[in-house]
Amino acid sequence: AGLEAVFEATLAADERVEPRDWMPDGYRATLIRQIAQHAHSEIIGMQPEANWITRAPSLRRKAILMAKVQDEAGHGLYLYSAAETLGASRDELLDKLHSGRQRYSSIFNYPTLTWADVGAIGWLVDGAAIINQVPLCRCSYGPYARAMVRICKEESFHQRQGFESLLALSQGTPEQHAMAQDAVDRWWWPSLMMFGPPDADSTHSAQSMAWKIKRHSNDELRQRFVDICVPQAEALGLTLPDPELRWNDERGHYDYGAIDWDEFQQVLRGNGPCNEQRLTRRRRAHDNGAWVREAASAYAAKHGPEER
Amino acid sequence: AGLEAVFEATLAADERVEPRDWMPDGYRATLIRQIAQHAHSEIIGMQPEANWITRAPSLRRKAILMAKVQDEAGHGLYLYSAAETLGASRDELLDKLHSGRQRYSSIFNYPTLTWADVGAIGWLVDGAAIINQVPLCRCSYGPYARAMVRICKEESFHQRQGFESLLALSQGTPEQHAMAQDAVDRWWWPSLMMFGPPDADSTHSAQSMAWKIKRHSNDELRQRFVDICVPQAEALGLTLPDPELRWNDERGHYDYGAIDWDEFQQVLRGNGPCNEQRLTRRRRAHDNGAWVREAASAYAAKHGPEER
Amino acid sequence: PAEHLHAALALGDDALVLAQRLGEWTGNAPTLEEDVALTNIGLDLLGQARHLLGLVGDEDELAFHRDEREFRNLQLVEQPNGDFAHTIARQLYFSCAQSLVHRELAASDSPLAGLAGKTVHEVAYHRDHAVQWTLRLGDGTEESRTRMQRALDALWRYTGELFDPVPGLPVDLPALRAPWLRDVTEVVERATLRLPSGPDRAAWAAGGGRDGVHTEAFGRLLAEMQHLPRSHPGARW
Amino acid sequence: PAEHLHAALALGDDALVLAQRLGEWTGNAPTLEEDVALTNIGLDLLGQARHLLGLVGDEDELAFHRDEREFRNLQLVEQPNGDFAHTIARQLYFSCAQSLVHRELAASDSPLAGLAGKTVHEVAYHRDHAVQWTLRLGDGTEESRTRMQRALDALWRYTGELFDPVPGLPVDLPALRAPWLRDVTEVVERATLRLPSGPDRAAWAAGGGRDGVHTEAFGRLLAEMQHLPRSHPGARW
Repeated sequence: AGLEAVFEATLAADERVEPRDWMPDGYRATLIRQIAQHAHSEIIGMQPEANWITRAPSLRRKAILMAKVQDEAGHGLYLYSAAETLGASRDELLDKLHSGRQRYSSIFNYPTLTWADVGAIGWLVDGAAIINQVPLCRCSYGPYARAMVRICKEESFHQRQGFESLLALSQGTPEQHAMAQDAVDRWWWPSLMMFGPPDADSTHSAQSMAWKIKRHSNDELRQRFVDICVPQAEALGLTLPDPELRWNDERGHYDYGAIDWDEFQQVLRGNGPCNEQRLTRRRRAHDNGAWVREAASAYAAKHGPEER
Repeated sequence: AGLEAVFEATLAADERVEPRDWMPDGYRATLIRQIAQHAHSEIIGMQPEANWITRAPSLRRKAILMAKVQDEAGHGLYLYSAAETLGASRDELLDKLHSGRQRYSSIFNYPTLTWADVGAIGWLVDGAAIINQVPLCRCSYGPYARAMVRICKEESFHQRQGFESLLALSQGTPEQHAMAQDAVDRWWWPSLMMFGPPDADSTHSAQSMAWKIKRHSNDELRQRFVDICVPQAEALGLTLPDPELRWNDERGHYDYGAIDWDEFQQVLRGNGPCNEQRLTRRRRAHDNGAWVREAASAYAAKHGPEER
Repeated sequence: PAEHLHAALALGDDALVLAQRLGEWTGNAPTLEEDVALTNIGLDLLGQARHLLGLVGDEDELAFHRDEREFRNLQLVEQPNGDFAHTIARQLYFSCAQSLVHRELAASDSPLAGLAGKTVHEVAYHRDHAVQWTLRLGDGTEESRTRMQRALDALWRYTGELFDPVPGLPVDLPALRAPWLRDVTEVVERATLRLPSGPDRAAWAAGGGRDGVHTEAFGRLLAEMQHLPRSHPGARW
Repeated sequence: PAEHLHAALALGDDALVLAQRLGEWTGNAPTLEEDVALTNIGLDLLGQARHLLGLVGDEDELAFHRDEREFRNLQLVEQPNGDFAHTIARQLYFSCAQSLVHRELAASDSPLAGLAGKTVHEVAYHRDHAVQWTLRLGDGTEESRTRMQRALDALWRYTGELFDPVPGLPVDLPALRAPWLRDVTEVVERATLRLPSGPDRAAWAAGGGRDGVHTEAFGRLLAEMQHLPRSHPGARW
């Protein structure tokens, strides 16, 4: 009871819970699940963009894209480390990903069909991720909060690069403009779904709020995202594919149309355009690398800790 | 002795030896080796051209190329069948190819680097093959001679298509013309080597001539090839990469420069640009197909002979 | 009046893209006989594509100078070859459908009826080839059975689109789903396999291929196919 | 006077093509750490390529609008990634040579000396990365040992070209072969492997890459790399 009181006091004072502190089992489990899902999203999220590394249309864009995807691998590393401070192991978490027992963000189950999709992901998907993640920089669990500070900084850099890349297309040839518009048309609704189900249907929210893991409701964050994107789309010279999108003076927010939650559920259930492809490729990379990891372990066992 | 006399009489009368006829062991072994090498050349020879099927620059050319490579597979089938009439099995011959105990024509150890190489192969490589093979239509062994009649007919069709394809390039844009010239520059000398070492160094020739398997010497055939190609190159508007190439009124033939037999020996010994690649790919196709062949056998064992 | 051209483009793109995939097999097949057979089927399809695209415009302009989102082919035909079982499953699903479509099309008054009439036999051969191999692989060895089942499962999600209506095609495609299902089921069961029961289309962009929405593998297919003519604008080959 | 541009093109193409190959690994590496490391090496090389090609002309024009025969890179760098051991063997052979070349170039009065001076550290890191993995794979498990040896053998034939003179490069390349051999031999033996002894170049077109003669895999690499800019002539990205 004394331990629990300390924990509650830490939360109440908006201070950080650290790895060695006592914490409730549910708090620990929720965090592991959330951080793992977040880490998995980073590494699965490498795929749709890496799909264009070999085909980037200029060397500058190729360099930007490679650096970005590399950052995502780095984010995966920070996040698995944060999860490890809670007693989970990376191998165990990867195993859960590969066997489908843990999820990653559904947004990565959509395909990147043209080069403009890379820009649209940067602008919309990273944009949505930032809005989801900025509040996590104040998450009650220290290692997660600190990882998020670093991640958010990089993500907002990626988001600006995505915007800039889309702008170049929008202001380019008619074909490029059409490519940009098409990408935005395809990524807009899936991006809105990134904030999760409507508050009314959200299962974990109340407890996560109490634990200060979560700070805002899904719908609040989604509204913030819409409000930010509308003027940015105008600046891009692109339209958002929602005829019901309009400013509501009363609410002081943009109204937007109904989201197709059936699609969301389908993708969540594994029937999105790329669910199978993403997991298969991830498993294949992991399986193909097994002999390499084994060799590294065998070498380390013979020669002691890594020389580097 | 009576059998041998019949065999000799058959040869003397320029009649055909048939599978059930008695024949000397050496004759049989020489034929199996030669037919197998020829069959192997057809199937390895699919690779350099198949390399361009997915990248052919017009649908008409793609169709022509697919049909040509398909014909080569067909030639492989006729030839393995001809070898089987001598008591060899296709599996055994393929095994010898895959393990490097039997050869294929060294010409296929050169790479196809541009689309023009497909035309150059048709013109030069198929052209040289025809000159080598037309006399084989009169080979003393019936099944081989008959296979060659059919093969030569198709090869000369391919040769004309190759010429026509090169002509289109030669008469096309400056870039296309340069591409055609470059391909001819790279394929000319290897094509001359297709007739084998100079007569002075040719080991199997005398016996093969006596058995009427071979009808002309390597150098005779090579000269015939040069004499045919020079005016064709002029018609193409392309040059042959040999400064010593000129008409010799006295001989009634074109003189040509010295061939780099070191290169020939190197490629023969396995050090050509593509030896390893060709054999590796062949083995891989064969190994990847093992489970399919096993399934077909298992099915046939359960259900009797093929239903089709 | 020229609405049949929309259909010609859709069917022509199906044939072109599947021919391209089959062309990747040439020289890599499990037996020489299959090198011949797969290339032959590819050639038939390429012939169909040239005829159909030729009705719409310049066949090469259409094949080599359109971008990914302008192609109208089914997502099924662009799926990578995978192992031989995946190729056979793709052929089975596609050629069983194509048989039904071409038969109805041949009997229609569409300007495409003539082509369909001419291809009925070749399409029947393609179907037969796929059926025979489905039987051999399904009822062959333990390994082939596993692979064939996995292939049927993996490609199932691309079959729903086969029966989405195509404007300009005087064939009641949705009505063909039932006979197709009967046909495929009969073959699959004879092969001692089971037909998948999951959803037969991706949640997103249902009927996507016909609307120019493809899968990630398609962009690479086009890059390889188009690179040379794109690199020499205006050249003739 | 501008002869160093010939060298810049050769070295720039090496860096560009190897960066392109390493970019294929991103997301497919054996560990997340290697995703980071291989992409990082690729990025360094891409940086070198942009600097060097930028001296010669417009970097994108050079990268995306030249045909296969105009590229001056070594055949070594265009070899397909193969398994991880092949990639490491390629990195070992190349980065050991590049270390020596950049060190001499940095000390020269070439206009390329500045770049070489700046890249000495990154190239040393690339070499170290390859060395560490050669040791781990060679002296790891039975399987990794076999794979690493096979990779060293398979790529050996492309190493002779590393030391063919490059006009405009004030480095005595043939003289670097001996120190390179010492360096590589030491690593390979420490890894309990043996250095191949066969010919170190293909019989045909020796030194081919520098003369624009490449291997069949290179055409496909270019098709993928160039397709998009070739499809939109004049567009800016």
